[in-house]
Amino acid sequence: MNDAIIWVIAIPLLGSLISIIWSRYASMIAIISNLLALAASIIIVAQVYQYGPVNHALGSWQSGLGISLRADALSSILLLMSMIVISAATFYAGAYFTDPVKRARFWPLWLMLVVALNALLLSGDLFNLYVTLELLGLSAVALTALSDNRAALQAAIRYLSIGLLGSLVFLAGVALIYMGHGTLDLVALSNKVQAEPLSQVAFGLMTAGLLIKSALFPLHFWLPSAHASAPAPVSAALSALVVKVAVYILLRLWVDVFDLVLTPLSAMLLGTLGAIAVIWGSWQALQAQRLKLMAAYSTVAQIGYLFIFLPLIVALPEGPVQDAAFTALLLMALTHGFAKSAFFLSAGVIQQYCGHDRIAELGGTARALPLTTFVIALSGVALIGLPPSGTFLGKWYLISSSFQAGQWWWVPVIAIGSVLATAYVFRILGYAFGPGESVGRVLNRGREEIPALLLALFATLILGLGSFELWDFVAQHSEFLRG
Amino acid sequence: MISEQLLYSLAGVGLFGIGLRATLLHHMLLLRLLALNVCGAGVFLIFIAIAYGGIEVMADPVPHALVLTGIVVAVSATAMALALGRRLEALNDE
Amino acid sequence: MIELLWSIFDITLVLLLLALAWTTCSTQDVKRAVTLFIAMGLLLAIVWARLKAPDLALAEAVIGAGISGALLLSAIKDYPSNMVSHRSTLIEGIINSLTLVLTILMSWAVWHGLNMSDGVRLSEPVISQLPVSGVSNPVTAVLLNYRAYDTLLELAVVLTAVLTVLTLNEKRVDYEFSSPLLQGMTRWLVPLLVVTSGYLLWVGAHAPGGAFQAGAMLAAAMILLQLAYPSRRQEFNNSLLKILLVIGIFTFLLVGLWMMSLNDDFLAFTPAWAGTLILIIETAATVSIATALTLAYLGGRPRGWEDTNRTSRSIAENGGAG
Amino acid sequence: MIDTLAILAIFSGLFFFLSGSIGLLRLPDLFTRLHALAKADNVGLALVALGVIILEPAVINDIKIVIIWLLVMAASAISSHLVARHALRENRNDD
Repeated sequence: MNDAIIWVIAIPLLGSLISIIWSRYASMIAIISNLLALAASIIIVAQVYQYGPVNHALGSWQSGLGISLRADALSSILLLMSMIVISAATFYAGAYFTDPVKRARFWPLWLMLVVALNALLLSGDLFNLYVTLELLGLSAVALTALSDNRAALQAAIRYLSIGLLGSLVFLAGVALIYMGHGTLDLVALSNKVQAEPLSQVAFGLMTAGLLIKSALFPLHFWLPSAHASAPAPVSAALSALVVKVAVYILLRLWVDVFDLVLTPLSAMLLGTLGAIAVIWGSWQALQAQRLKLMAAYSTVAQIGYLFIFLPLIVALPEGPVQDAAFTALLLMALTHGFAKSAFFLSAGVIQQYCGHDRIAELGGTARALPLTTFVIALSGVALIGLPPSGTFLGKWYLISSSFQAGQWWWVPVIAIGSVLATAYVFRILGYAFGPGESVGRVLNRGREEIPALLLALFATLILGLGSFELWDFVAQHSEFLRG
Repeated sequence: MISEQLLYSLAGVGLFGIGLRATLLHHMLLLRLLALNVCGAGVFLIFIAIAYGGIEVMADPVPHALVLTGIVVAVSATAMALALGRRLEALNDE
Repeated sequence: MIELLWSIFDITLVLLLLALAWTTCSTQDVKRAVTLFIAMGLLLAIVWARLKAPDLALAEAVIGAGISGALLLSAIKDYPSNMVSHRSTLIEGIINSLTLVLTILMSWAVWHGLNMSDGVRLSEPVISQLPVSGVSNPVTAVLLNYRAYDTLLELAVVLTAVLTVLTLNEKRVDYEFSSPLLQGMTRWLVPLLVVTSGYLLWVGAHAPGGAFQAGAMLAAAMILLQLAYPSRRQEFNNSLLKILLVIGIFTFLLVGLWMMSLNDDFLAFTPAWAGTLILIIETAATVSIATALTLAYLGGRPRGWEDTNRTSRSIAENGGAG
Repeated sequence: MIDTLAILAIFSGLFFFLSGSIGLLRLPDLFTRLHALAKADNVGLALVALGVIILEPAVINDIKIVIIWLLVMAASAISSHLVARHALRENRNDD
């Protein structure tokens, strides 16, 4: 019955292949295969909830010789989030791409991105992670380049070469690990890795490679141009998911495999970089002239918050307090995923309606596109961290665990970040509600607006109010914390 | 046979370093791609040096398979990057 | 005596490799860099052969030096060759010291790693399970049975890259010059290459070779044909081309799912059929890889590739004309 | 005795390779360099192949070596021809 873990990868792959051959029906194929994969991901979450972590030994080989796919509380929840975001963006994209040629190019690559995301979240093998990272990177670059203008291509080229460098540095770490421990299986490694020189250097290399991909300050420089110039549904997936799964691998490696190698000092260093990212990203978002660029810089800041958790998790004693910090981290990642994708989809609607996304010229948008403006406001609530969004709870726990760990200095950073976020969200809303020429008839573009609305509702209401279920879920299955 | 393993894996580290330095230094896409490929070759060499066990011993086949995968991935990425560069040049010319 | 000779050989090889890599990476002249890089690929093939990795030596010679060489050489003319750009001295200094520190750290780690490793690794289970893997070449067993999932995803990577190449670019401008001599050689070399490719595919089950080497060699034959007869390019049949492109990964996936329905786990080949199934998958993969690499070299959107319906065809043609 | 013969063949082959490489580095222009490379390498490879054939008892492998030698000869002839032709055309264009 643990076949769902295969289907969630096989269905989008099959869909991608079929949509190449029958490009005429590509939209339909994409929607069907997304819904099927979404169903499979729900089954996986249910299985994990009932029976604990799911394991699928590919080829029935003993682990170590073959590759294992694994789903636990962390990966299954992220999988579900990613499939929800992807499904919403898929519905949206069907209406967004009006040019049939572009649409035919989009679907196979989009489904390939889904394959890569799901395969990455479920992978239990270091080298397999490298292959999925490459698949993810190449399909993300290909989708960015679909915009087919100079800015997008320049961004795509930079994204590609940085991404390749990141995965090569990661692979160098994998080579060292294989040299010392003779296996690539994550579970087997978690019992073998000690704090000895080889593992330390390998850990450093893998972390550096993944930090490039997760765009932690100061390695974020490639992100804004790529995320801002891609087509809107692609931007949503890049900002909400592609960056986040790199953080996921980092967490998985840090907490599961390299917990003995990770020193409080290195955790503190990463936390500090995260803090700088929060302030720098928010400041740049406030300065940005374009809506999508603002959203991209806001992603840089939101990724920073996730890294601030790291020194806290290392410093806190094992037990419910640490679990709470971990769950808060997960909650913030999820909320940001939903909110940012909703934001990008809405920005896409505005860009199509106004023909541009310059913030200073957004006047009148609130009257012309009331639903879209509402979605932007909702996701803004989640980005700032106002109740009842998931970010509010996440930040609340972030602050309380900072005090518990005796690291009060993160608190002003969080405060400044939140103030800046409030400023950049209200700056947009101010322009949108202001007077402007673009007052046309009131538009209702349901197929594009409703997916965004659903995502924003997930971010603010469902995750905020339903976070106790999440708490229970993670608490029950906290075995992934420290082995 | 530790000496050959050491010699070749250090050579791999050297290639990796040379490639990494040039990747960071070059601006031009083609040169940067070459540097990335050199960098990758270094990583592959580390893998294969580990697998080597001496003249009479059969080498560990797992790294061989991994590197074969890596070579194919590298050539795909190279082809894709060159195509992106060509498209950008075409747009610049317009 | 023999050991001394081996050491001299090893050290020469390593020094040559490092020197070539250094010159490849430090020159600003694109043409020179590409030529040196191809030479480095050939040298790497020798290194793989020396380190008892004949499968890789074949792959490097065909893919690393051959196909990437062709790709890079044909890309040279897209770039201005005398565009010199430098980073500022400060940044250069930072990069230099950073890479130096990293190299030293990694060397240190390698030193420790070789001392701590017990040398067992995965060879033992790979060999002990070989009888039920369906093939007797351990590398093929790893690629298509133990770690078949990696290979499946790798085919997806190839497909993604080639789709991007196809959708982005106009057709590559053909090389103008061919020569009767080249055409004469091509006429008997191409059949030979095709036969060799088939041989590599077949022999991969028990000796060095396999789908990737075979596919790349087939692609090399196609590229050679294209170079020798630039004017005679045939219009592709698009639906056929699409099928050729996806058949490898499609077969792979379907066989994997079929095996899941029989044996519970994805890609769990029934030992009695494993040899046949692997050969079927490899044959399909060879076709797809050859198609993909050929198309990646030729570049260009085949006409009507993205036809979704009649109206879109007219749009595509107008777009192409404009 | 046979071993000595093989070693003699291989080493004289290596000598031709060496002189070809020196020619590549020392000769003044493209055409003379091509000349040095193609000539010296073909003879060099022939001698090395001969030496290896003497050492290798299996006939099937000997045949493979001969085929390789023939292929390399053909390839180097054609590629020298193409390089020279290309260079000649470029010269003509420059005039």
